[in-house]
Amino acid sequence: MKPKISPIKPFYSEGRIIEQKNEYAGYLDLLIEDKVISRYGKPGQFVMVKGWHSNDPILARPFDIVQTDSANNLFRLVIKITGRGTELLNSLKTGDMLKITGPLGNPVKIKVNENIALLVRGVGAASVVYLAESAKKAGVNVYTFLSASTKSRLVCRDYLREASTDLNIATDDGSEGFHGDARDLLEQHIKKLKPDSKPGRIYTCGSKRFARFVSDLERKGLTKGYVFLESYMACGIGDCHGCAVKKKNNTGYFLVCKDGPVFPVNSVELD
Amino acid sequence: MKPKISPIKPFYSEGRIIEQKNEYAGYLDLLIEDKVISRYGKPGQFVMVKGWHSNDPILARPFDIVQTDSANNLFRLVIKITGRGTELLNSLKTGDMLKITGPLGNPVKIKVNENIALLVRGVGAASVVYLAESAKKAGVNVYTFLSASTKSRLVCRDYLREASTDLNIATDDGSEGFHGDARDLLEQHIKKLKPDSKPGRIYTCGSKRFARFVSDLERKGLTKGYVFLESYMACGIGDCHGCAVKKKNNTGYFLVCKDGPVFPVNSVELD
Amino acid sequence: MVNLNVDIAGVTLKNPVMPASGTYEYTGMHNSIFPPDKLGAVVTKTIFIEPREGNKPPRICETPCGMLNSIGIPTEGVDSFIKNNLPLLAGYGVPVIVSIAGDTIEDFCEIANIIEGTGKADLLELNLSCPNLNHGIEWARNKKQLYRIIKKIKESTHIPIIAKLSPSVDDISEMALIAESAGANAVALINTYKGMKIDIGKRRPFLGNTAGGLSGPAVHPLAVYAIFSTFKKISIPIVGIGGIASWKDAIEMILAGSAAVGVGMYNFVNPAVMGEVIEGIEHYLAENNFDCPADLIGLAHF
Amino acid sequence: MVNLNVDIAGVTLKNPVMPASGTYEYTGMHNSIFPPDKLGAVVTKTIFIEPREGNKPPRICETPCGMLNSIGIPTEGVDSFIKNNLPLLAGYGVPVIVSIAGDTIEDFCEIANIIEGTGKADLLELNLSCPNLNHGIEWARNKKQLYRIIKKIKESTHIPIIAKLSPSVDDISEMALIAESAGANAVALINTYKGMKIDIGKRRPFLGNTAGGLSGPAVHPLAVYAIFSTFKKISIPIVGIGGIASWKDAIEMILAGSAAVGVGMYNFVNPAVMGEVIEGIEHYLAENNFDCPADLIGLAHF
Ligand SMILES: Cc1cc2nc3c(=O)[nH]c(=O)nc-3n(C[C@H](O)[C@H](O)[C@H](O)COP(=O)(O)OP(=O)(O)OC[C@H]3O[C@@H](n4cnc5c(N)ncnc54)[C@H](O)[C@@H]3O)c2cc1C
Ligand SMILES: Cc1cc2nc3c(=O)[nH]c(=O)nc-3n(C[C@H](O)[C@H](O)[C@H](O)COP(=O)(O)OP(=O)(O)OC[C@H]3O[C@@H](n4cnc5c(N)ncnc54)[C@H](O)[C@@H]3O)c2cc1C
Ligand SMILES: Cc1cc2nc3c(=O)[nH]c(=O)nc-3n(C[C@H](O)[C@H](O)[C@H](O)COP(=O)(O)O)c2cc1C
Ligand SMILES: Cc1cc2nc3c(=O)[nH]c(=O)nc-3n(C[C@H](O)[C@H](O)[C@H](O)COP(=O)(O)O)c2cc1C
Ligand code: FES
Ligand code: FES
Repeated sequence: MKPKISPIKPFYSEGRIIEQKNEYAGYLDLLIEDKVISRYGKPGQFVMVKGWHSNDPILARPFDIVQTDSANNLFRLVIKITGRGTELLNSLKTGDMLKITGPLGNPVKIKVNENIALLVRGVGAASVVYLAESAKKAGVNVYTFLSASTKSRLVCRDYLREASTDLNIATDDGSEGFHGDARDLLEQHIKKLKPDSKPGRIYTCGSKRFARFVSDLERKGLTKGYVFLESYMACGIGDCHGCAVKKKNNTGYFLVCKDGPVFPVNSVELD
Repeated sequence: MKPKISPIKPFYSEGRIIEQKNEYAGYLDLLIEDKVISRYGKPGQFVMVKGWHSNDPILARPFDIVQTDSANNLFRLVIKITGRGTELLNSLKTGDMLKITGPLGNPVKIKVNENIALLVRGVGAASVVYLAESAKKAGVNVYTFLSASTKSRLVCRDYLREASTDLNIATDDGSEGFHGDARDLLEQHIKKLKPDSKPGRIYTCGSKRFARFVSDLERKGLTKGYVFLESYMACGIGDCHGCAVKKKNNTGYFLVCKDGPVFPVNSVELD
Repeated sequence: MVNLNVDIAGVTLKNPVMPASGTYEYTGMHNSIFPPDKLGAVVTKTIFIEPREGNKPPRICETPCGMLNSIGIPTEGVDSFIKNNLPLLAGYGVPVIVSIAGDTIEDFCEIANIIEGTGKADLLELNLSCPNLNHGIEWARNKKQLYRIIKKIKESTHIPIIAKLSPSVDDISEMALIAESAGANAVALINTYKGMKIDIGKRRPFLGNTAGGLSGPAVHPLAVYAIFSTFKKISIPIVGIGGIASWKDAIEMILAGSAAVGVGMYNFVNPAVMGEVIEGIEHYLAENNFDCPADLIGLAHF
Repeated sequence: MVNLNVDIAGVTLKNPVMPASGTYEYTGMHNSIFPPDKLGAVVTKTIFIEPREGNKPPRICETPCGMLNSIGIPTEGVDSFIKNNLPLLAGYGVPVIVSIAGDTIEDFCEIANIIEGTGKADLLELNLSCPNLNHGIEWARNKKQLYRIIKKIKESTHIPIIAKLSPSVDDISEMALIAESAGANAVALINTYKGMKIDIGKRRPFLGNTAGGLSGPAVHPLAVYAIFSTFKKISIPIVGIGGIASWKDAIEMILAGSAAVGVGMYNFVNPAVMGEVIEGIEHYLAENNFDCPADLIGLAHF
């Protein structure tokens, strides 16, 4: 496991909305100005965000850090509109302020000399953009497999194209890229790679099927697998013990916010 | 007393914000498009307004109808920003929707051939604009006495100038109009009037001192006095029995929303 | 086709939605916004034998996702009620539930008798749990008293009764069991929770009557639990009340074990809410292939 | 100059603000946002003798102006706590309140003894009221049990104790009186209210453990009343807990009768809230010409 405590202690501060986009229907792309996340946020980390004064809804919402730009004090979130909190965020205007706690969770460590693959679906794509970018910058090959039911749900496609060495797309209805399952696409691609350029680790997010697939790959000894987990969160900082997920073989619980959010795929129960 | 039930039964419907002004610091002037209040709202009546989806704060807020324009489906509210609800209303944008219950309370009946005086202070001015306008239209003289601590708080001054036969202003600091107490100003003016043009009724709102003054005038047999009362309200329609005010001599309670909001000044306790 | 009928103590309601006592005035302004004849039942504000003025103001106060009230049950008294209002209510063509209270067991029995005499009430709801009366809540707190009062009232009236219980007890499910064993035909859970607000400017209680009863969405999770924990213990129906603000809240109540639901303070916030709840329940049943509300009752247990 | 010191059972706190048990991890990430050495006291999450894993997820759920939790008190166990965490907590230079619980009276006494042996705890808080333990709440519900357990623990330790009581009782003020008569040096009011949410999609309880405890602003008016109604009955100090989200809520608690206050779930919403509460209390005292928090205690009664 990674260290239990994020190397950079979180702050509780304010951020200002600089730009909002609804490029993909049902998704919100927020560019935020702040001095903390833009500077200290690392791949794999997330933030807790509240953009309303009311206590109904009361809790902040967790989102992954998609991009940071410390030179301009900017960072990006990509948010799927699913309920009241994300709807409220979607109704904010440029210039509105957000309360932000972060950066939270343990950064993903990038190993130089070890290529990685990313297998993501839906808004799970948001989790890995920053990781892809950093890994590529570190000189690592990043093979990304982005999947969605249909073209218009290929969230973060452009960010991932930019950030990956190689972006491969699969849609269930064939409206873009490979017509079918991204797992097949990934297997086909990896087979074609020379042994020394094969990915040493695969990260997955956004689909239980993908997680089980990655778990199998690891069990077969093909790669190490990692999964981005989600859980209901109240605090995001390890105070409430609310975000528990089962350890493998029911040997207790991890806290997603403190022990994760990225876990070795075979350390947790993927029920 | 006036009839217990508003002659027009209230509706629960939506209105759209057409224009917001913050002409006076700390006050919000809202022009709203709707099909109910603009058409059926009468002088003396009010509406319950909620302009947010959250249940924190949960209750709608009561405000007097300041103007109506049935031809254009418009009506106006003038709101003093005092707490969370009014702050939320102040943060709305043009085009935003409000939930509105109304028109509520009993309309003030205007008697042709009976001049009226209005003695108001602060945002109490909002209560009588519509009354002044209607009375003047009905051919009645409307002597209005508008008071505030200082010039910048003379809310609704322009509306009242337009709506009254004669607008007299008093400020505590002399920054506009008469330097001193509006009660003195009123007494001076009324003395000068010929007997047959003296006001038969005085309406007051926004100050307990004014209410007691009007009560004294009535007791002296000079005019009939009426007071616009406020009370904490949950429903505005007579359901909750929350908005009780004491009847004179503690003989029970009136409900402001159902029995008022305008009361003969000597029918209630002015504690 | 969904059939919304439900049965409470032998009385058929055309849908499971009614106002909670004291939150809807039939003869007032509300009925132009939401007409009483659409309700599953009409439920009156609690009636006493003698007229009462209610408590001194302020009587209400907003709280986070709820409100406190210390109304104190102003009432015209049973005679005026029977003469001026009951006939009107009976004219809506839906079952009439009259909520009654008194200071003594004898009062309760007397008013029950008087109401029965009119032949116009289908059910009596005993308000044994008003936190704004001097000893209002005590009926629902003391096991012996609760048993005795229900037993006595059952002996003196033939109208089926609903015992409205207080949540401010060790375990409401035990009180419901006692109500059942004393002969209650149904229970209504819950009345308001005793609460208060202090004006930090004046350093005095905000409400004229010091404390009041808390209700609204804030208490919904507590009400759901009260119903859930009671459902398996009793076999009479539960009218689920507390914090309903939408059809989803009502469905939760039914899944927890309610046969019907009462909407309280949210009528003040959204006077059209009961219509939305009725429609929402109908859609939910249809979408999930249930025939009637009874098929949902207590499903969360299984 | 305002002096924020308060006295709880002979222990001086430099201000009246502390976290409610289970809502602030001293050795975690929170202390970079709000450092524990600014607190009136540090209060630990409840400790058991043996390690515990806690309940199965989902463990939390948002509700209107509040949240339900069914965490179930995961704990490292007292040995690890004493070795790895207590020394750290004691190092902050503020009084240490260790919250303890057990399955039996003997467990409580044993853990009290073990903690006392370290010489590092200033106060013990007895969690007699956790709704997420099998019989957690029963201690605070049964008068005889409550008396017995406090009496026994008092006999086996010299550390002053705070009895943390449950609001899910007939009358919490009576339970507080019993706690006092059994020797408690202070009471903490309140723990969470038993509540639940049902997932209407799955038609199952939302929480993994079926029901949980409700806390947050939603319950603040209930907590204020609990304190107000208890204040005049007892002479030991009250630690007021429940729904504090701002300094104003804390002032209400003190005016109702609390000597100190505990901030719970709002730490999750605003991790800087305890600092804001301390500052707000200081300003309020200064503006209203009070010398110290003790001058405010229970003022709403007079
Ligand atoms: C570490 C982490 C990172 C995440 N990153 C992203 C991201 O980058 N982009 C994105 O769109 N979503 C992300 N999510 C999911 C996102 O937090 C939820 O979609 C969001 O909280 C829903 O809020 P709501 O108010 O719209 O929904 P509601 O359903 O109204 O929320 C009700 C409650 O449930 C919680 N909740 C609902 N869905 C989820 C969920 N899937 N996971 C955790 N809690 C949930 C909410 O936080 C809230 O407390 C992430 C979740 C976690 C735990
Ligand atoms: C019949 C009637 C007509 C009114 N007309 C106007 C008007 O035209 N313009 C205007 O600016 N104000 C008017 N008021 C007062 C206005 O309703 C309050 O200022 C407003 O409700 C404050 O809301 P808030 O959320 O900003 O304040 P908060 O103090 O946060 O409100 C908390 C609670 O107290 C209630 N409340 C607070 N102040 C008052 C008050 N003075 N009267 C009644 N309830 C109050 C709120 O409605 C809310 O329920 C009227 C009040 C009544 C009863
Ligand atoms: C203003 C008000 C008046 C009430 N009056 C009565 C009453 O007369 N009799 C009664 O049994 N309950 C009365 N109640 C309690 C409600 O019927 C209901 O039990 C409670 O409010 C919980 O429901 P809610 O959360 O939906 O409001 C009253 C509640 C409110 C808010
Ligand atoms: C996530 C969570 C965990 C808690 N754990 C404990 C605990 O271990 N021991 C305890 O006595 N109380 C515990 N409580 C109860 C709080 O200490 C407090 O009494 C309650 O939450 C009410 O305060 P609040 O409304 O400010 O949250 C917990 C509450 C929450 C929300
Ligand atoms: S969200 Fe609170 S411990 Fe993880
Ligand atoms: S506000 Fe409800 S009766 Fe007047």
